[in-house]
Amino acid sequence: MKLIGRRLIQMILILIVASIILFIIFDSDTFKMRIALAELGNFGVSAMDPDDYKAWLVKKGLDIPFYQRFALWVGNVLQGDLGWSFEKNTAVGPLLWAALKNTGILAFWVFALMVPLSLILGVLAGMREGSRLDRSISFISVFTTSIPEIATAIILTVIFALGLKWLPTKSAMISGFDGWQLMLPVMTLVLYDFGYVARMTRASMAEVMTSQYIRTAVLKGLPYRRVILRHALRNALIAPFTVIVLQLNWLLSGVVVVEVFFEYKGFGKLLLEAALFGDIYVVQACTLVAVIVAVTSQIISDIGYTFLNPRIRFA
Amino acid sequence: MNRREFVRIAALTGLAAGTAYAMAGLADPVMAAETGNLPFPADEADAQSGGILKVAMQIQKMEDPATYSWVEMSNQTRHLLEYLAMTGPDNITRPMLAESWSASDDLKTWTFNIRKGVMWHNGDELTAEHIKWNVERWTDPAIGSSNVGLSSISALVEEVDSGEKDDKGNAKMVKKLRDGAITLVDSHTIQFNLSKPVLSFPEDMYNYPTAILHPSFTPPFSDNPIGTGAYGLAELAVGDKCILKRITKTTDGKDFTYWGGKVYLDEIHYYNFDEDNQLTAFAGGDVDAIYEFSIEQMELAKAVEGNIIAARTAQTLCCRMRVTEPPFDDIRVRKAIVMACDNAAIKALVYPEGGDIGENHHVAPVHPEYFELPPIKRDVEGAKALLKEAGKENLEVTIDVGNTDGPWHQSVAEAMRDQLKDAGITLNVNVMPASNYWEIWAKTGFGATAWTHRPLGTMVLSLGYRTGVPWNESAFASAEFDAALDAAEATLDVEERRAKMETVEKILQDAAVMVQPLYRPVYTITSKKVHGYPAHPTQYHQFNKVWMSA
Amino acid sequence: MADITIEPAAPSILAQLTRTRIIALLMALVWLPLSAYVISGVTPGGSADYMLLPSIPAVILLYLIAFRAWRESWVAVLGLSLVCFWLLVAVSVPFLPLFDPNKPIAPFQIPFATKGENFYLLGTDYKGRDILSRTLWGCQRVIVWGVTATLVAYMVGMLFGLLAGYLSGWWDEIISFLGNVLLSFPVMVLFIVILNYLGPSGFNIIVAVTFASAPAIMRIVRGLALDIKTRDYVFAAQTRGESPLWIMFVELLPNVRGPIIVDACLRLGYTTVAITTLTFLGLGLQPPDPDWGLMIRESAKTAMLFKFSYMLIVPALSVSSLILGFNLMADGLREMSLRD
Amino acid sequence: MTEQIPVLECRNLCISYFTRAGEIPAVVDFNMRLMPGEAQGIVGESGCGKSTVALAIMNYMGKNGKVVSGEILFEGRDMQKMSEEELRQLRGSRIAMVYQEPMASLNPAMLVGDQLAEVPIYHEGVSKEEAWNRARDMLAKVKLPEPERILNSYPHQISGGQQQRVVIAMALLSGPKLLLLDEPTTALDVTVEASIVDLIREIADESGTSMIYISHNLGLILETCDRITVMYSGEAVELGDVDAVFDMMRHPYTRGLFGSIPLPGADKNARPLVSIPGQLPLPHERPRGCNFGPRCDFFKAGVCDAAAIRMRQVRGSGPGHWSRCERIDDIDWDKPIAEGVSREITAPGDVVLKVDNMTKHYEIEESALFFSGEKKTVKANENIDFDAREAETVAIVGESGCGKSTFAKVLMGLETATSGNVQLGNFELGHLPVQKRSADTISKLQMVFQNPFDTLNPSHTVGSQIARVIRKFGVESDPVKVQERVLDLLDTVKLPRDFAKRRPRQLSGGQKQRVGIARAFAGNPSVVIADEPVSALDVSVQAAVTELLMDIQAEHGTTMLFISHDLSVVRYLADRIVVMYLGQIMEQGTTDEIFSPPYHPYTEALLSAVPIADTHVKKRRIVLEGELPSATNPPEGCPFSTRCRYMIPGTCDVTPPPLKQMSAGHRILCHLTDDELNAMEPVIVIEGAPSEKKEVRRKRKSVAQGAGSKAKTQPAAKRAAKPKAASPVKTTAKDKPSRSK
Repeated sequence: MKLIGRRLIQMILILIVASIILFIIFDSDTFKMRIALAELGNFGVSAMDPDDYKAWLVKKGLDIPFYQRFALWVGNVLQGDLGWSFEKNTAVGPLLWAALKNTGILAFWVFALMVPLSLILGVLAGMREGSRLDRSISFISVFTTSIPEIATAIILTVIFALGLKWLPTKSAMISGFDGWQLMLPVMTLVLYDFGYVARMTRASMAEVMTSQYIRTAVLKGLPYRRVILRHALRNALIAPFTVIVLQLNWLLSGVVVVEVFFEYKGFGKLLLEAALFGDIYVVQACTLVAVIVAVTSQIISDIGYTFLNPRIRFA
Repeated sequence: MNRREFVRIAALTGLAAGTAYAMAGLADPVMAAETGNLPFPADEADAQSGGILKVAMQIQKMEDPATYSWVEMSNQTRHLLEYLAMTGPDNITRPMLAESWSASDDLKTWTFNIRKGVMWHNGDELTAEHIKWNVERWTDPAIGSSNVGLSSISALVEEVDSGEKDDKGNAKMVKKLRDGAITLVDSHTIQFNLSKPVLSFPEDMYNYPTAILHPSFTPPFSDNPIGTGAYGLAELAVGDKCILKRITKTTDGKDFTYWGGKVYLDEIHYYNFDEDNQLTAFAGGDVDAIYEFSIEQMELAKAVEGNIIAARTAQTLCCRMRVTEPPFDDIRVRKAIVMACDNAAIKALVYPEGGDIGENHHVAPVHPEYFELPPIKRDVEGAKALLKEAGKENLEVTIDVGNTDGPWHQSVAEAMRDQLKDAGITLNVNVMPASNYWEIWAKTGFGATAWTHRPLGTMVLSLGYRTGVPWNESAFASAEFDAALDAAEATLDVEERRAKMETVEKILQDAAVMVQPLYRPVYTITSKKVHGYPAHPTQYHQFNKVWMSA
Repeated sequence: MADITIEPAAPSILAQLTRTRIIALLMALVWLPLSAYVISGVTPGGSADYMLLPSIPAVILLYLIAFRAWRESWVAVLGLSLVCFWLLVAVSVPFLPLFDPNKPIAPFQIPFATKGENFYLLGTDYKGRDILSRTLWGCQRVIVWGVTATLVAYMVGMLFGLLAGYLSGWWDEIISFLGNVLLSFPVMVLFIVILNYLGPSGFNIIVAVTFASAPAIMRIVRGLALDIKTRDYVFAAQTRGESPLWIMFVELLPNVRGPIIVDACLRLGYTTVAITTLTFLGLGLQPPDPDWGLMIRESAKTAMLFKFSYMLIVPALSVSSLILGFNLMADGLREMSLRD
Repeated sequence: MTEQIPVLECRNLCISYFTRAGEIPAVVDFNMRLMPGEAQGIVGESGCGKSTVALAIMNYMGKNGKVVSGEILFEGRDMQKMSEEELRQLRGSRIAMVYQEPMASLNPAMLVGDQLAEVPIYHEGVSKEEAWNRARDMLAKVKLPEPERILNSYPHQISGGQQQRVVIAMALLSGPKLLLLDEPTTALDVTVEASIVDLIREIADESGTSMIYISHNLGLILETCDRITVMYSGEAVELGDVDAVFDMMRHPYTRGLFGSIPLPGADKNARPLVSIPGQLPLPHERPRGCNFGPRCDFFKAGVCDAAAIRMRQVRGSGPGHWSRCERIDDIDWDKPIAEGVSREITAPGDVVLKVDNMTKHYEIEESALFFSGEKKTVKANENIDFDAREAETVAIVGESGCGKSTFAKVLMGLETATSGNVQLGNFELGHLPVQKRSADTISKLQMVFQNPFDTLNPSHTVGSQIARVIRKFGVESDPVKVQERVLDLLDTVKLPRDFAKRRPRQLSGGQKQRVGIARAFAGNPSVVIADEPVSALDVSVQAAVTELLMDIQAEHGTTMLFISHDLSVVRYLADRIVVMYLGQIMEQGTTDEIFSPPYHPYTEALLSAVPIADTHVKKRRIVLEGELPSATNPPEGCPFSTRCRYMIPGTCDVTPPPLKQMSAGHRILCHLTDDELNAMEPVIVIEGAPSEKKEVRRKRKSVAQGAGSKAKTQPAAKRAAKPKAASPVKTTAKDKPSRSK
């Protein structure tokens, strides 16, 4: 539990450092100008004289030095107020929750498909290292992992949406939730990610299968099923478990390109748009979420690792 | 004077459009005459009521219509808030909330007759008082409306000492409405007394931030949207969607009747899509129409089932040279650059579909007072000779490009680079982010600046080329030009004005201030179900007569 | 991606290979002209093209050498072949009979189309630029920026990894904490924030990749350094009174190299993905010079149609094959190192 | 006896591994008959195929190992012909195995109880409860304290010794007919090893289970087995009754092996060890004919390399004594092995190194950026007090965790002493970290490291590593002279000069150790610390390296601190011995003083624990109880009090013991009175007649005490990977056989 405490304190430190850096970055004139441009239009900005611009900054609250804004922001966040989006002209909170909800749906399906698929394939491959099945599975997983998400997205879109016309091209879901529109993004992410987890599972399983305690179990005269299910799996799944949990963190990166490509209104799209706009409070909130997810997944993976691994649990 | 011009003048002088068309002997298939002085197209015989029009556009916020900065914003409220005048897809401005208008001979007094029986969404009737309230509001320094910059409104204000001092201790001046600038003649007649002649008063009244608000308005508009249009705001989520629905009841419970005749659509839905993605959203069947697609997407658009609509505009790119910066202070250098460029070739390369060739004087063929000068010819040898004369052989210059209106700016600059090479001129294309470009646009020696569409050519020239005006990015200064432009602007009659424009255009063209290769078209696409979709040069959405077939 | 665990044992095949000075020389012969060529942004067609000429035999020689060393692992050989193919393309593309990659000729020509006397093997894009030419030229930018960024990330990551691992104590605490801060950001968030701040360009991609990759590299190197520093030869060096710098760079660094090579192959793949993705998102390399991510970006808004999907598929497959090459190489090398 | 069916019989067994490089024969023509109740030892160096035999018996060869010909009969049935299911039923029930690494052999994620209970559940179908009960009983039988607690523990929660007992219990649970023990004690500390060996012997006596005991340690085989098979390079070279083989070796390799281990009679100056020249051939590079031929003194071309050599019965010995020597009848076996060249005794000179009350404490805390955990003090060294004279060899002996390495670090300046002094000559360096020492001081104190695989940087050539030392210490700076000196040093350590250009990877373990020695002596040191320099090497190589080290020492008159856990080696080469336990010196004195009474109780136990491969040696059996305490939490009073059989409650566990001066240099740290100490009997007695041995063994057994002793961690010496003959070597080294192809 001390570990968790450490992690939490580390997380808070990271959050503070990260958000100060973000405030400094977004304090730059370029970003303020970018907000002005988006808000007032090209000619609007060019028509402004420095005084007008200053007045505009005052109106937007952007004239305040970043450290004061940071302090204010921290205060507000602690009270549950994530700030105001310049771009979307709304409170950041609901905006973020809506995006997170969408990404959550996406992530749920990705995990629901990817975890069983990669674990089963990984275990099958690792069980008999070097067999034809193993080599096929390994090659397939290297192959799919090698195709970047953007390419997977393109290939799937070309095949299923443009070619066969089975699935919609985009996933903007403008008329409410639509399962069909979810399929391409989910497929893309699963296809890209499962290979990685399957390979980790395979490596872990293969390592366990060559371990001496498996030899002990076999030479104890246990049936093969028992050796695999009771002795090998438990140990072989420790590493994949942590990898899977850490995929949560990866997913936050991975969804950006998929969401942008498919126009899916999730966390990644929100983040990219906000960053390009210079929408500091949205970027801050997204970073907050990202870091919390990252650290939480690390904590979960630590706890899970400890829980699954008696060597650490009872150290 | 051709017939089209006549209609325009008629409108300018306050004649009802229908009448004007009739006088010009036009069949008037587009404009309604019989429905009595309405600015909208005629009702189509087979038009069907009902349906939802889904449009892909960037969804902006709806704060204060007087300070709108994006066309998209105004489109979101265009069917709620209406204007005194309305410029149609044909670039002709007709009375809208005004029934008619008239100007004095010196163009210093404009009288507007406000349409009777126009009902606000809260049940009130529109009066001249409301118009006065709006105009006063535009001129209120506290509001900060860009309308003050319109030549019409600026002629209503004066600069006064605000009583405050700026940093340097100079008196801080603010613009305030002049006393007596607005006179209410009666409940439905309003008169504007200008300090200088203004030709474009009606056109200004359809500038997108000049929407007429109810005096009860407090920003943001989306919180209490009261307008005179046929639609009301049902839902707004910035960056997501904007849903408009037909108004049937006023806020005080009465039946709402719309002054503008029949409208067909039940609802108008705007969905947020980036410009790049609007066409793919359309192709995917998510929406029925889009705000705009770029020339790069033309082939994709052609492959999608739908009606492609190309609007002719005065939107352009001025690759202007600042005449005070070396080497452009030498007119031979500027001339050589202009001569070495082939505008027609650039246009054909960059905008093969639609659009007009630019003639380096910033008056577009769509402008009513456009005077057709002899076509300009590329003259590489002449350019070389000029450079030799100026001692600037192997000239190397850099053009700043911000792609503020899309990547085609860069394509233009690159095409110029290739052409200038023939004349021995090295052109470096310095691409920078749009926001950076707007910081230097008025200062750089050689820059590619996008100019938007304005209904009259004189409007643009006044803004950008008069001596010392703020937007004079080229630092062009010519008393001769200013005088010629004054003369043109004081002429209400288009034919006469056109004649005067010859001098104006010629002076500017000969000064070789800019390479202006083209006027770009604006493309949009609608599904086959959509009928009567307007091809407006400034992408103003006028959906009153749009209908959907089942 | 999360870290990949690397077997700490130095694979002898790798060690044997990297030892050869010739290989280092050949690599330099390929790398220096190519990166100079791309980074300086010289206009193709000039005399600068000729500086790539010696790189062509160097690539072929490298391929043959590596092929001989790795021939027992078909996985590694396949990966090597893919990577060397693109490398060969990168150095020889100025000499190939291709259209100017930036010159609009005839838009929307589908593959195998013939228009006038021009034949378009892979068709043309929306501006009428030859896709084959753009794809082949594009690999130059992807490879050069990808590898350079990875190299810089490695230099930084290894330096800090050695400092943290060897010096331990406060050095380790501080470096590891900073590493954790950076690692806590999802990679894409980090990329977006950095590139958004610095502005999109190749050099800034190097900075962003360094920020994103160096912490992970640092961790690996730190782990290796922690392991290696318990070895007796380090102990011997310490008892000989060698300075920490000498120990880090002479005793530790060469031995970190082995496991790092496998990781480097994987990371080259990640960096390539990152560059392509960032360019697709508009944060990476800038138009008009060809680049795979850019080709995807441009085509995704202009050619989302089955009949024009070649514009998307060609760069997508190109980038995938390069990454596949890197990954297969890593896989093969790891397999070989485990076998020995 | 003749009517009995052997429990296991291997007939002409050939086993090969199939790799990409082709077929690699691992075991060739192996024969063995194991009768019920018999204990068979298989001994040999690494790579000789002994473990392959064990795994072949279990029919667990991995995917590329295969029995090529011959058969393995278990109770008369050919195991090759059994189905998977039949095999499964045999494994763990009729045949059981105990492995080298107990920790790795137990599933880390399962309770010990579950792992034990599986055996009866799956072989006898008993209920889970019944299975647990049996497991509990069995744990008690292998003398584990608190069986209930252990059943409910995970493997990592119990000590290495206990783990091995659990593995043994698991093997015994279903009363196997055959027990395979594959180096069961190699990973354990000496005193723990002794107790496990004791247990194994007891089980064998009680249950009548047949055993195959695989080990590289001849002494262990002697202590546990009835019969022995000596293997070399995939072949059994000699087999027979233990006594017969030990007393009447009839194969040159067996003789060589015995010649290279320091037995109590050996003396470093008068009768140095004789190493076997050359090294083990790689499996795919075996010579024609006799595998040992190239290394054999009796090699005769045309005879030994003509054809594969058969096993021959040894005449004049017991019926089961066979040897694979073509010239068995030509060799005069009674003639002693060629003696090593004796050295002149160099008399110890002045005190070179003086350690005065040196104490080293570590503070460990849970390091974190923001949390400071509790600080714990580890007393790594406590009042170390001894000196070493010029040309003298001082051995520091102790088990893992005794503080040997910390002591070395302080000497070398990687740590500074907490208190006390270390003086090199007149120069105080206990508080001087290495960075602050002058090159001269540093060069005077050099070290030879334990692990040959770690001692050289794999990235640099041998020559450059030696040259660096020469330059660093300012011996030479001119490149040509440096190079000369490097070559000289290579000559000194008897390595070919062209080794200078090689990389460590191309060297065998013994060669690397030689380079390590060359490097240590490059700066003309006055003191060399040798930290278990040979423990990771194969027996036959050990002798050569040890001899080399001592030759150079004698030549240079260098003082040597020899750190070791192996008392036999220490006895052979040390002038004086320092025995350490938990950071403190328990006893120090000359070699003779240490090896004869009075003893410190710990020394006594340590002496008894060392297996000696000599039938003439009689040992008193003392088995230590309890576990090695943790250095972070040492017992109050005497550190050894928790395990001492002389422990005086109320004194030893409370008061730190006094230092007793037994004679001039002989000091013992103990509460026992001088009388009590003097009354101790010698642990090791060398006897004349080999025939008494059997009785000796019986007697020993009755003395044997089982106890749950614990090794905290495995000894450092064993951590190192065993030298692999498989490293790609292309050498023309002296200790490499010149092969006829």
